[in-house]
Order: sequence, then structure tokens, then C-alpha cells
Amino acid sequence: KPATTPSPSSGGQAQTQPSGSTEPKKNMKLVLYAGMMEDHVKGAVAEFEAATGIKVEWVRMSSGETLTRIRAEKDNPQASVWYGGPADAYVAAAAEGLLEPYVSPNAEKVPAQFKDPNGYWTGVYVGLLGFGYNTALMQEKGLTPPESWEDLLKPEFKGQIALANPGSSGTSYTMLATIAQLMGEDEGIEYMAKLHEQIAQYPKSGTAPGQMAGRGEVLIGISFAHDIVKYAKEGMPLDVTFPKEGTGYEIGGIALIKGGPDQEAAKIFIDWALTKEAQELGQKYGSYQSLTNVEATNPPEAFSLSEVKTINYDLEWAGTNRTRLVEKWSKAVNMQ
Amino acid sequence: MRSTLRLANLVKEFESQKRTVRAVDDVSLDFPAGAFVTLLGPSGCGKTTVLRMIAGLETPTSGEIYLDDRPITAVPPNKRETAMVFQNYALFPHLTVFENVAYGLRLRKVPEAELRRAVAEKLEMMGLGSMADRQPNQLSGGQQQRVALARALVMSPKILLFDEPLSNLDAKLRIQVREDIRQLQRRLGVTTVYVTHDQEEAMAVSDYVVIMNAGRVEQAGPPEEIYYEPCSSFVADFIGGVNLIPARMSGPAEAVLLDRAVPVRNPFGAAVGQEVKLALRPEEVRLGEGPFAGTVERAIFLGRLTEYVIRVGGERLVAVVHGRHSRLSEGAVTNLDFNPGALVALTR
Amino acid sequence: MRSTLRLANLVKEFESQKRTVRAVDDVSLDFPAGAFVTLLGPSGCGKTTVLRMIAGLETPTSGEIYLDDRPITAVPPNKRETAMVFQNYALFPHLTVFENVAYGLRLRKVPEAELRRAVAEKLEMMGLGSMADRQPNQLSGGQQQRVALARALVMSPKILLFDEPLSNLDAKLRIQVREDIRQLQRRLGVTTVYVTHDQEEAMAVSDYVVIMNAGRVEQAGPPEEIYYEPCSSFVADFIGGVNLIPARMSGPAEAVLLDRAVPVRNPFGAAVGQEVKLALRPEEVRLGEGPFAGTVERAIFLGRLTEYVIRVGGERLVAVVHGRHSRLSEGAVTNLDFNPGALVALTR
Amino acid sequence: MAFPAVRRGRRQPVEPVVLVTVLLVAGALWLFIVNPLFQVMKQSVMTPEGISFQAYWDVVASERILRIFGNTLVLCTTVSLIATAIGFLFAYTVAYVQVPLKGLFRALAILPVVSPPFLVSLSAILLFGRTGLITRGLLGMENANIYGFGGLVLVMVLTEFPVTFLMLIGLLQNIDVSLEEAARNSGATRWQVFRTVTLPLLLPGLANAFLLVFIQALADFSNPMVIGGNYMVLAVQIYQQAIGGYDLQGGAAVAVLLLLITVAVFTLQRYWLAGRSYVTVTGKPARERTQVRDPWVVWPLFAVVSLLTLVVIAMYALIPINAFIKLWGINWSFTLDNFKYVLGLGMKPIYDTTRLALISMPISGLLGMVIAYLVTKKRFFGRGVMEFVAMLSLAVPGTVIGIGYILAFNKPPLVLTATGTILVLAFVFRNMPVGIRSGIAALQQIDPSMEEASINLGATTQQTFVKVMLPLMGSAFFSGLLYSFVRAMTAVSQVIFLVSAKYNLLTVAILNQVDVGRWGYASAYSTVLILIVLVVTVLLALILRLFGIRTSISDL
Ligand SMILES: Nc1ncnc2c1ncn2[C@@H]1O[C@H](COP(=O)(O)OP(=O)(O)OP(=O)(O)O)[C@@H](O)[C@H]1O
Ligand SMILES: Nc1ncnc2c1ncn2[C@@H]1O[C@H](COP(=O)(O)OP(=O)(O)OP(=O)(O)O)[C@@H](O)[C@H]1O
Ligand SMILES: [Fe+3]
Ligand SMILES: [Mg+2]
Ligand SMILES: [Mg+2]
Repeated sequence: KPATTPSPSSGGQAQTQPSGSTEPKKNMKLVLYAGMMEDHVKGAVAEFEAATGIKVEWVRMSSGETLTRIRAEKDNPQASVWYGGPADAYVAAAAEGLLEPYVSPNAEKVPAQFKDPNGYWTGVYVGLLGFGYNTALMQEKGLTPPESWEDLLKPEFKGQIALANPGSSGTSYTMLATIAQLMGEDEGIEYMAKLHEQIAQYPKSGTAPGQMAGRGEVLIGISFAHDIVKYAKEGMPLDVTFPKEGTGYEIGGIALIKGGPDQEAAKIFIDWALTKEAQELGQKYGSYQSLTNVEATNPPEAFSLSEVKTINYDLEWAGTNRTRLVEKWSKAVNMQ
Repeated sequence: MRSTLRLANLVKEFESQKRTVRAVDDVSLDFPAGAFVTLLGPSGCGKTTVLRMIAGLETPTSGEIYLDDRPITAVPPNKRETAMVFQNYALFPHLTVFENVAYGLRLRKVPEAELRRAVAEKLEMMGLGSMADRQPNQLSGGQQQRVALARALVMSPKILLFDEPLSNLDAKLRIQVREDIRQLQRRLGVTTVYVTHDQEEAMAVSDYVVIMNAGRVEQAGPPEEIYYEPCSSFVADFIGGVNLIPARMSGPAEAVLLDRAVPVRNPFGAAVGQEVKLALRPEEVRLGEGPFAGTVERAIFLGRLTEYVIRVGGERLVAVVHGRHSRLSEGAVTNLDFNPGALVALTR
Repeated sequence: MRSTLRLANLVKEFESQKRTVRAVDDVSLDFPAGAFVTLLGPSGCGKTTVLRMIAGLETPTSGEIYLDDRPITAVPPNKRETAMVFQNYALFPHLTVFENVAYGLRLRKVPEAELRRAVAEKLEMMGLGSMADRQPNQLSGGQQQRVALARALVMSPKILLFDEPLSNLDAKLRIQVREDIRQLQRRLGVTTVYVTHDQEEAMAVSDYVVIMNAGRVEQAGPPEEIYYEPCSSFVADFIGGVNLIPARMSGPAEAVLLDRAVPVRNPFGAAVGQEVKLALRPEEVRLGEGPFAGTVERAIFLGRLTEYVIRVGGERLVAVVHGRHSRLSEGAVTNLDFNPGALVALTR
Repeated sequence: MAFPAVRRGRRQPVEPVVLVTVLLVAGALWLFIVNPLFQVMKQSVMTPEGISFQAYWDVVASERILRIFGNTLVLCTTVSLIATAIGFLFAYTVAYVQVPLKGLFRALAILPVVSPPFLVSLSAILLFGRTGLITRGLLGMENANIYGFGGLVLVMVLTEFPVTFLMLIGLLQNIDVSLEEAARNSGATRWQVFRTVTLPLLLPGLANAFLLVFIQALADFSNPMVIGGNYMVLAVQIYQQAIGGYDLQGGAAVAVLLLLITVAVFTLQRYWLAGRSYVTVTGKPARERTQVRDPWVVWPLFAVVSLLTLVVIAMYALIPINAFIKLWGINWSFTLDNFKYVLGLGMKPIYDTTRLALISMPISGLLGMVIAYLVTKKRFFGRGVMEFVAMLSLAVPGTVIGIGYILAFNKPPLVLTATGTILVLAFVFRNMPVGIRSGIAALQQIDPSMEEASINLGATTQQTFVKVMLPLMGSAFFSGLLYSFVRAMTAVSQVIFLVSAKYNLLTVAILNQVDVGRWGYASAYSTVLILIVLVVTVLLALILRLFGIRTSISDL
């Protein structure tokens, strides 16, 4: 069993006030694989660099890409922090021994529900799955927005729904796992097969369905609510509803990569990312997730977990059953 | 069966880079039935263009072509009863020898049995019987030549056209194939137009030779007439090595050559006192005795004959001596004379 | 300055499709200093291969090449002091005329001033002075030829090599350029090896002619020797049209030809009673009188001469008559005789 | 691999330079093509429990994968057929028919070369998507669905047909005119000439074009990703299985399956088409072809070709236009925001991409020419293998190469991950094949006497290569350089795994944007990219001219 205590390596001390940085950190640097939106990462990194003087290099990748990459680099890891992107990939990575447990002193502000009990990863934000629908189109067609998973199967939505491919998108896998947990595995797959009939396109990335709905290419896009909100703020005629049966969510994680260089700087970064200030940065760059630091103020646009009915999402199960579930799903939808 | 061909005031202009090139300039010619007529001239003089207009591959800018006295200028090439043998043979590389020869007949939808007979007969005639199933690239140059000929003949064309058919063959083969072509043409009696720039070849095969220069006809006639009665320096020079010696007419049939009055033929009526060129064939120079004296500059042994370059006065004359003889060495001094009637006064 | 070249037992074999082709088969030759030697033979006899071995472009399978008595077989081609003029000239299309000629000197790092002088001199010599800045494709065939020659000469090679340099030129130009090459070689005195399959060209330019057949040397010697004293039917035939008449020796210098005993030369010592071929040059046949009677089958006017094909007994003889004469028409009957000493008995 | 050996051939025993070059090239090919691919294959059989072929069994047993396999073959075949047909139509029209605007049709061929591969997908969505200009705007269609097989075929055909056009026009122009005239003269109508002479002569060329498109389509990943909808193909499956499903082993097994198709296709091409080219370049200037002028041929062809051209132009013009539009389909107002965003994220990706592409360009171009030269002009053992291996990287999906590169170069002795070097290497070895192809084609047309003349004048092999062969390969060299530059600029799949924090690449950024549906940003990025490519193209042509290498840029 991995230790729950911080690793013995020194330096990664509590750092609620990062401005207290001194000389040695000036020479420190850090390589980061990030799963959030490009502009968010860029902004966060800039703030961090300004605060600590640690130079950060980063690459944005989808969670699957990041995992594959970390895995391929196992013998000689190139990055030390994995920042953002759904925690189920983190769970998979932890199971393969790719992560180094690290419990940040700041993690105590994060409810247990949003972090790994063994300290392999810690949540930085929470995103809720929602139905983004095109308000203009919905009105034009005189339809009412879906209020439940069942609603999605309505004939009027046939060919009008976009859902990312669960094979490539963490977002969409979250939905798949949610359905499986909500309805039971076999019934869930059956539901997904029925839903397949309604789907216009399975884009690669989880944010695309919201966009597509916003542009009116489809009526409904299943995405994370915060993305839909973001697009709505950018001018798209979008609004969000949540399934009344209960929706799933993703926890955006952060973790230390095992054997990565610059472990010390990495810990400083993780500590920083969990601070109230760092978490509140997101909204400046159009990220409207709910925040995990209990002291942090949610952006006004974000939906808090208390407003929306969520299921009790089992990340561990979702992570360990991913291959099987995706395979089952692809089989079900492709073999009809 | 034998057809006549007539070209009336044919003109062909090409547009090239905004300039108009008059490749063929008012050519009128009569091709008697069954004749073997050769178009001879330097590169670019328009020979090929004339041939292609006859085949319909090029449309005349003006003028008219008559086949058996019917105008055919508007008939498309695939409807004309002409068959052409191309310089590079233009055999279809994707078809066997048999199919190459059968090509035109298949287009005519000749029944299979008849087609096989006709093709086999022509292949036999050309000595290609055993090669029917080969691809063209498995044949030697001479064999390819004959396939091309068979392909043309099998169509029983009214006019047979050749565009420098021998220029890709080597010297020995060239002589052999030209003999074959000539004999075949005699046998079949099909009116033939043949293009070449090799004067020996032209003379060897033709009933009539047409000398072209810069798109125009310079002279037309049987080979001997052209050789012995050239109408211009250009023709004289082109039809075979000739000495062209500047001289002045000193009488109606006499000119002053190297300070000496010599009798000349004057077919173009040069006036007394006029500057002319005296054409003199090298083989008409007799070495050893005569009123002129010269120095041998070069002696070139060519087997059958020896060529001498001799400086006489200010002129350089080429003389040839045939067969075995005691060779004049370079630098030797010799007297020389011309055969009677050998000097022809040319006015242009 | 003048170099000698010697080939000793050169053999070259090619592997092609699992078969071994012996392209050059035990060739030994001595090239005297400053001589102009021509390799002459039918297509595929190995001429080019010999030339390429001299240039180092091909490695002999066995045998040795000596330049000024030093073996050079192992010297790489770029280190050999040979310069080659290619059949297709092989001018570098991306370089101007000047740069083409300067190419080799630049590789030798000749100082710019000297280089300019040397190149300009050679261009001048070739009459290309005004064309230094043109691209090769802006030149006529003859001019391209001369650039290729200038490019070879500027290297001051010990051996000058030509591979059918004239075969891409037209008839008139060919004669002119071969004269130029010959005179230049005389002037510079550089030992020259020249490949051609045109016998007239070979005789016109060479000090020595080497007749090759199927990879072997058939005969080597001055042109006249080869022409008048061929050692085999092959040579006799190749060096210029010849009649080869089967006959039986009836004495040491006498053979029975068409039922009649005739005096023959017997250089190869054919035994009495032996079957031989009598070589007879067409120009040694005298028409009009003589002990033999024949029928004219074909009369071909070729300008300078007229060729007759005459059937005598069971034989077909070719005779040529030079210059103007009253033509024998086809089908005419004529008597004929041979010049004394014209018949040579060949044993192979 | 390739070992030079002394052979009794036309030349001297292999020169030391050639020997060394062959060894070096062979080593490089082994290290940077064979080795990474081998690593991927190793992945597919290595399990914690030891070597196992279970992954292959799973692949073969999976109906789904077999179905995808079928999909892939159907798609590639359809695309290749249509692209070849259209390319041929264009080529024939330009080479044989007296139509106006020939220059424009020719210029068209360069468009797909200078633009990122998935741009057409993007444009297709903008034009034919649900909110497409044409589908929604023009036709008022509500439920147009561009995603899927149809859209894929449309997009891939539009990207690939110019390649077949370029290939076929060269061949058509080289067909000896006298063959067609001989057919005419034998009584064939124009149509009969086309059917019995032109077409059969071009058949090997058509097959070649078909196979080239087939292989490219096989490896194409970004178009199916962007517009494929539910239509799965192998290249995407590899990605999703290995990346999305975290199943590298299964993905690798599928990749090997795809590799098998490639090898089969290559082998087919090599042995079936070997020596079957009827089109010969004699070097003699042939007579110019008399163009078809009959109106009933000219105008229908012109109409079809113009229409296609219009579509292509529209597709490409849309990108820069879209870059200035706020929100396609919703807010049509003019904006500079997209450029602000792109430039705001920093010039770094733009700068990095250009720099790496520029570095890889001459290496890839030269190496390509060297390999072409070795393969065509030198004899050594393993020549065919060298040619095949060098071409291999073209036919493998970039994702596979990318994974192979991390697997191969993230541990001693050669640690290259996170360096610019690995990107440059990936670019070089992936982009070289087209240079090699055109180099080989160019070299085969150069008379051997050129080389011999140079050697005879005292040049060594290196000098001959640099001073004669390279300039003579001018336009092939140029297109090799240009292609490798553009492909480096626009590369996506193989670099997803190779981009490091230090080097962020433009196309990855573009694809990310396309992916999340931010087309404005993607368009702005692409516009910048196309501008850079155009500038480099022109500069390159100018620089090469200084070296005496003339290029065909003036034709374009
Ligand atoms: N399609 C064309 N366009 C422009 N000019 C042409 C064309 N065809 C021929 N010419 C020009 O017309 C002239 C005559 O050409 P033609 O081919 O008839 O000459 P030729 O006598 O056959 O010469 P050669 O002996 O070289 O074959 C030349 O100046 C040639 O350049
Ligand atoms: N590289 C090669 N591989 C195989 N065979 C060859 C090669 N080069 C030449 N040969 C063969 O060697 C023989 C002699 O060829 P070579 O080129 O020397 O002949 P040539 O006398 O120059 O003929 P031509 O007059 O046609 O040029 C021919 O049979 C030829 O096919
Ligand atoms: Fe000749
Ligand atoms: Mg011509
Ligand atoms: Mg040769």
C-alpha cells in the first residue's frame, strides 16, 4: 500500500504564500503536461512563474494522450506534473505505477470526495456533465430541452446529438461510466446503443459537442457544463440542462509523475495549484468549473454540486473498468 | 488502284510565341499514279509538314489537296486513305506485333478470319512471320521498321507516306531497308511520298525528287535531272558535294575561270559579263594533266574513292578519283582539267 | 607530350540475367603515340566497352591497360588522363557553354585567370567564341559537338576518346565535323581512339582502323590495307560493299569462277582445290566487254555513281560505274570483266 | 540491411565514399525507421507475462476490428478510384484539350501541398455542414450530414486528386505524340485513340497513382478524425485504442495489421508494375501535341474541370476568410480577435515550428536526393530493401511513428525525447519519401553519360553529385525540399507525442483548436501557416536560383 504521508523528499513544504520565494527557486524549472484549455494553462503558468520564479514548460494534451505519453516515457519521464484533465486517467496511471503519491499540505482544504485516499492525485476542480442545447434552434423547432437521459432518446432528437467518442475523450467516458453506474452495466450499454441512433457525430474531444450545439450543427451537445457556459459567454446561443436521474462529474486532478525530474519544483507547483488563489484564476481564462478548495469562491457562472443532482460517481471503478467498458460500448455501437 | 495526288498552293503557318512561322509556302505538286516521290531538303524546310497535311494530321492554312482529283482537305485523318510510317515507327508498345498490324483492320471491323489472313500475309511479306507474338521492344530496329511498314500496308492505302523512315537505322541496315521499301513499292504500285534529308537515299529510291528549301519547292524532277541540271546553287550543293566556283561569263557559253576562258553550259541564260557560279561535280575533275595546276592540300581515302582537296589559284576544289590509283600525297603538285560539259553556269 | 596506349589481353564480361556475356574477348592493341585509331565494327561488337575501359568507366574482367607503359587499370576514372567525347555530347544542361568547358579545370582548382584564358582559347579554336554565355540547348547539334570537344581538349588529355561522336548529326554536318576533328587531332598530336560503325567515316579520319567482331579484333591496320587486303569475308564486307563469290582454287593463284579459270590473289595460301570466297569490290567490275555475260537486274542512280545489280550465271554481282555514262537499263544484257588483281581469295 | 559489395557490374569496385554513404544511410534508416517501428511491434507482443500474441488474436477475433478493416479498404479504394479518375480528367484536359485557364488548373495542384492536411475537412464542414454556407445558406438544408463516409470521401478526394493530377500530367505529356497520330492514321476516331492507345499506355501510371493515393489514404488520420463521424478506419482505431483506450498493445497490433496492407500494396506495386511503364523519355524534343479543339469535347470538360476547381478554391479561400469572422454561422461580423488570440498565445509555436521545419528541410531534401541517387545509380547489395524502407515511413500512420519514436528514443543509448532533435528526425524521416520518389523519377531521366562525363573530367563521386546531379534534379530537389518543409510545418499525428514543453508546434495547436471546435482560431493559425509556407516557397526558389538550380515555381 502506498504511503499516505508526504514523500520523504524535502523542500515541498506548505506554501500558502508563494510570494515568499527566494533565490534557489530562480534556477528551478518544471515540465508540465496539462489537460485544461490552452489559454487557462498559459495564464496559470504565467501567474505561477511570476509568483515563484520557477520556469515552467508545458504541453497541452488530451488525457489519453498524456497517459500514453507518460507510459511510453516510463523509463525516463520527461515531465513531473500532470495538471488538469479527468481523474479517471489518473486512477489508471496510478494503477500502473506511473504516479508518485504526494499529499500536499494544501490538500487538507480539499474534501476527501475529491482526492485519492492514497495521495496519488488531488482534485483541483470539478466539472458536471450537462446537456448543452442551442436555444435558437430549440425555439425554432418548437422543442423543449431534454431534462433526463431518457429525453435524449426522443425521436425529435434523432441525428441531433453530439457526443464525444468515449474512446478518446475523458468527458465522454465519464458519461459512459455514469450511465453504467446509474443504470447498471448491461442496461447502460443498451442505453448507449439506443443513444447511438440519435448521434450525429462523435468528435474526438469532449468540448466539441458543446461547440457543435452552439453553432447549430446539432441541437444538443453532451459536454461539461462549464465548457458550455464558456461558449455561451463567447456569444453562442447555448444553455445547459442536467439530467434529473442524476449526472456524472469529472474531477480535474493534479499529480506528481513518478521518477520525473524537478520533483521539488513539482511539489511547489502542486501546492500552489491547490491554493484558493490559484483555483480562482480559472475564471479569468474562461474556465468555469467548480473549485475543490473549500475556501475558494466558485465563479458566479459555475454550478455548485449542491444545485445539481449527481450520482455517487465511483472513480476507482470507472478507472479500472475503462478498457472493458469502452470495448463493450464500441462493440455495441459499431456492430449494429 | 493507283491513285494520283495533287497539292495546290498549299500554305501552312504556325503560330509560335506570337510569331507566325510559314512552314510551308505555296507548294504545288503533282504526284503521278504509282510514283515514288521524295521530298528532300535541309532540316526545318517543311517536308514533314507537307507530309502531315497529306495525312490530315495538320490542316493547311490555305490551299487544297486532291486525291484522285477529289478534294480531301476537309476529310479527317482517320477517314483518309493514307498510311504513314513514322520516323520512330510509332509502334504501340502495349500491343504485340500481330495486334499492331491488326490495329487498323480491327477499327474497320474486318471479320476475324479475314483479318488474321491479311495480317499474316503482310507479316510474311515482311519476313516477320515468326514474330507475331512479340512485343515491339523485343525487336531490333530493322524489324520494328518492317512492322511499321506492315501496319501501313495492311490498310491497302491509296497513298503511302514515309517520314525519314530510315534515320534511326545504322548505315548497313539503312541501305538494305531502303532497297526493300523500293522494291515493295514497285510491286504494289502504290503512290508513295517519302521524306528524307539524305540525298543519296533520295536518289536511290525515287522516281521523282522534290528539293525543298525554306517552305518552298526549289526544283522537282527525276534524280538524274536534279543531279546534272540543278537550277540553283542550293540544289546543286544539296544533291551532292559540288564545287561552286565564282566566275564571269565571257560569252554565251563561255566563262572566265582562273584567268582562263572555259566552255560552260548556260541553261539559265546568263548574260555575257554576268557573275555566275560554276557548278562542278568533284568526279568531273580529271587529275594529272590539263591546263590548270594545283597543290594537293588533303587526300582522304574513302575506300571506293579517294577525295582530294586541291588549291588552284585562289580556289579550293574538291576532286574525287575512283578505284585504285597511285595516290597523290598531300603537298604534291598536279595538273588538272574538267570533263567537257561539266561546268554549269548557275545564276542563283 | 605524345602518349602511347597499350591494351594487353583485355577481357570484359557482363552478367546479365544470369548469363555471362563476353563483350570484349582478349583484345590486345598498340596505339602509337599521336595516332588516330578507329575502332570499327557492327553494333554490339564491344567497341564502346573497350573505349569505356580505357576511360576507366568500366573495369576489365582481366587484362591490363598501359599508358606510356605504366599500367593504369587500377587508376580510378577521375584520375585518368583521358578525355571522352560522348555520343550524345553529355553537355551539362545547367551550365553555360563557358562553364561546361571550364568544369574540369575548376575541379583541378586552376586559378581563375588561367582558367579563363584556357577556356577562351579552346572556345576560340572551336569557333565558339561568341557563344560562351549560351546554354547548351540554345546551340545547334554541330555547335554542341564542338563544345563537347572543347571540354575534352581543355583538359590537355593524354588520350582523347570519341564514342560515335557524329551519329547524331545530319549527313552534311557529319562530313564537316569529321574533317574538323581530324585536323585538330593532327595539329595537337594527341593520341586518339575513335569509335564508329560507319566505315566511310572510319577511313576518312583514321591512321589505323581496328575491325572488331563479337568482342574480338578481326584485323587492324591502315585504312587502305584493310580495304584492299581484308583478311576475312567479314572484314571485306564490313569495310565497304563487296561481292563475295564462292569459288574453288584451281592453282596457287587461280580459281574457277563461273566455269572459267581466273587469276586471283591468294594472300592466305588457300590450297588447290579448296573452296574459297573471292572478294571483289564493285568498282573493280568493268562493264561492257569481257568474258562474262550478265543481265542488269537493278540500276540505281546515286549521283556520283550508279550501282548495277547484275546476274551472271547463278551469281548476283554488284558493280558500280562512276560519273556520267550511258546508263544500262534494267533487263539489258552486258559483258563484263574484272580489273586485274581485283579478285582476292579469302579462306574465312 | 544494405551492404555494399563488390560486384561485377558497370563500375569500379564500390568506391569508399559510396560505401561509407551507403553504410551511413542504411544505419540511419535502420535507426530512425526500422527501429521505432520494431519497438511498436515489440509492444504488441510484450506483456508482463512475457511474449504473447494475444493482442493479435484479439484483433483477428474482433468482429469490430475486421469491420473497421473492411471500412478502411472500402474507403481507401473508393477515394483512390475517384481521386485517380478526377486527377486523370484534369490531366487529360490540361494536356490534350484546348481549354482556357490551363495555368489556373495547374496552379491548383500546389494548394494541397502548402496547406495542413485537415484544412479541407474544416472547409467542408464550413461549406457542407449543418450550418454550411452551401447546405444551409444556399440550399436551406436542415439536417445535412457531412460527417461520415460521404464527407470523408469528398474531403480525401479533394486533398488527393491534385497529387494524381501531377503524376498523370507528367506521364500524359510524355506519351509519344506519334503513337496517337499513328492510330489516327490507321483510321481511329478521337475516342478510339483514347480508348485503344492513350488509356492502355497510361494504365501503369494510373495504377501507380491509384496505389499512391491508397497508401496516403490508409495512413490519413486527421481527416477521418475531424470529419469521419461514425465511420471508423484503422488509422483512427489505432489512435483510439492506444490513446483513448490506454491499450497500447492492442493499438500496436492494429498498427501491424495496417502495416501489412502497406507492405502488400508496395509489393504489388513493385512486382506488378515493375518495368511496365510504356512512357519513355527519349530526350528528343517531341513534336507538340495538336490539341483537341472540337467544341463538344472542350466545353463539357472545361465545365466539369472548372466546377471542381471552383470547389477546391472555395475550400481553400474559406480558411483565411473564416479567420476574420467572429463565429461562423452565428456571428458573421469582421474581427481580428482570432489573430489576436493566435498571436497572443505567443509567436513561440509559430517560431518553433518554422525553425524546426527549416532545419529539417535541407536534411530531408538532401538525404532524399542522396538515397534516390544511391538507389538509382549505384549498385550494392540491399538496394531494393533500402528503397522500400525509405518509403515505408510514408505509409505508416504518424501516430505509430510517434509512439515508436518515444519508445525508441527515451532510454539510453539514445535519449532524444523532449529535444528539438527528435522532432527534426521525425520530420526528416517521415517527409523524405516524396523527395526520394521525385528524385528517382528525375534521375531515371538523366542520361548516364552526364555522370560519366563528369567523372571523366576528373570529378569524384561527391563532386559529381553536388555539381551535376543535384542541379539536374533541380525541380525534384525543390519539390522534395518544399514538400518536406510543408509537411514539417503541417505535421500532426507523428508529433503529438514528440512535442515537448520546449517545442510547441503550430499544427498541433491548430488540430487542438479544430478539435474543440474553435474554427476561428484554427483558421487564423492556418492562415499564418499558409503565409509562412508561401514566403518560404518563394525564398527557396530564389535561393536555389542563386545556386543555379532552376525550379518549376514559375510554372506554378
Ligand atoms: N507545331 C508547330 N508549331 C510551330 N512551328 C512548327 C510546328 N511544326 C513545325 N514547325 C516549324 O515549321 C518548320 C518546318 O517544320 P518541319 O517539321 O516540316 O520541317 P522538316 O523539313 O520536316 O525538318 P526535319 O528534317 O528537321 O524533320 C520548322 O521551322 C518548324 O520549326
Ligand atoms: N552493362 C552491361 N550489362 C550487360 N551487357 C552489356 C553491358 N554493356 C554492354 N553489354 C553488352 O556487351 C556487348 C558489347 O556492347 P558495346 O556497347 O561495347 O557494343 P558497341 O560495339 O559499342 O555497339 P554499338 O555500336 O551498338 O554502340 C553487347 O552485347 C552489349 O549488349
Ligand atoms: Fe550515312
Ligand atoms: Mg521532319
Ligand atoms: Mg557503342
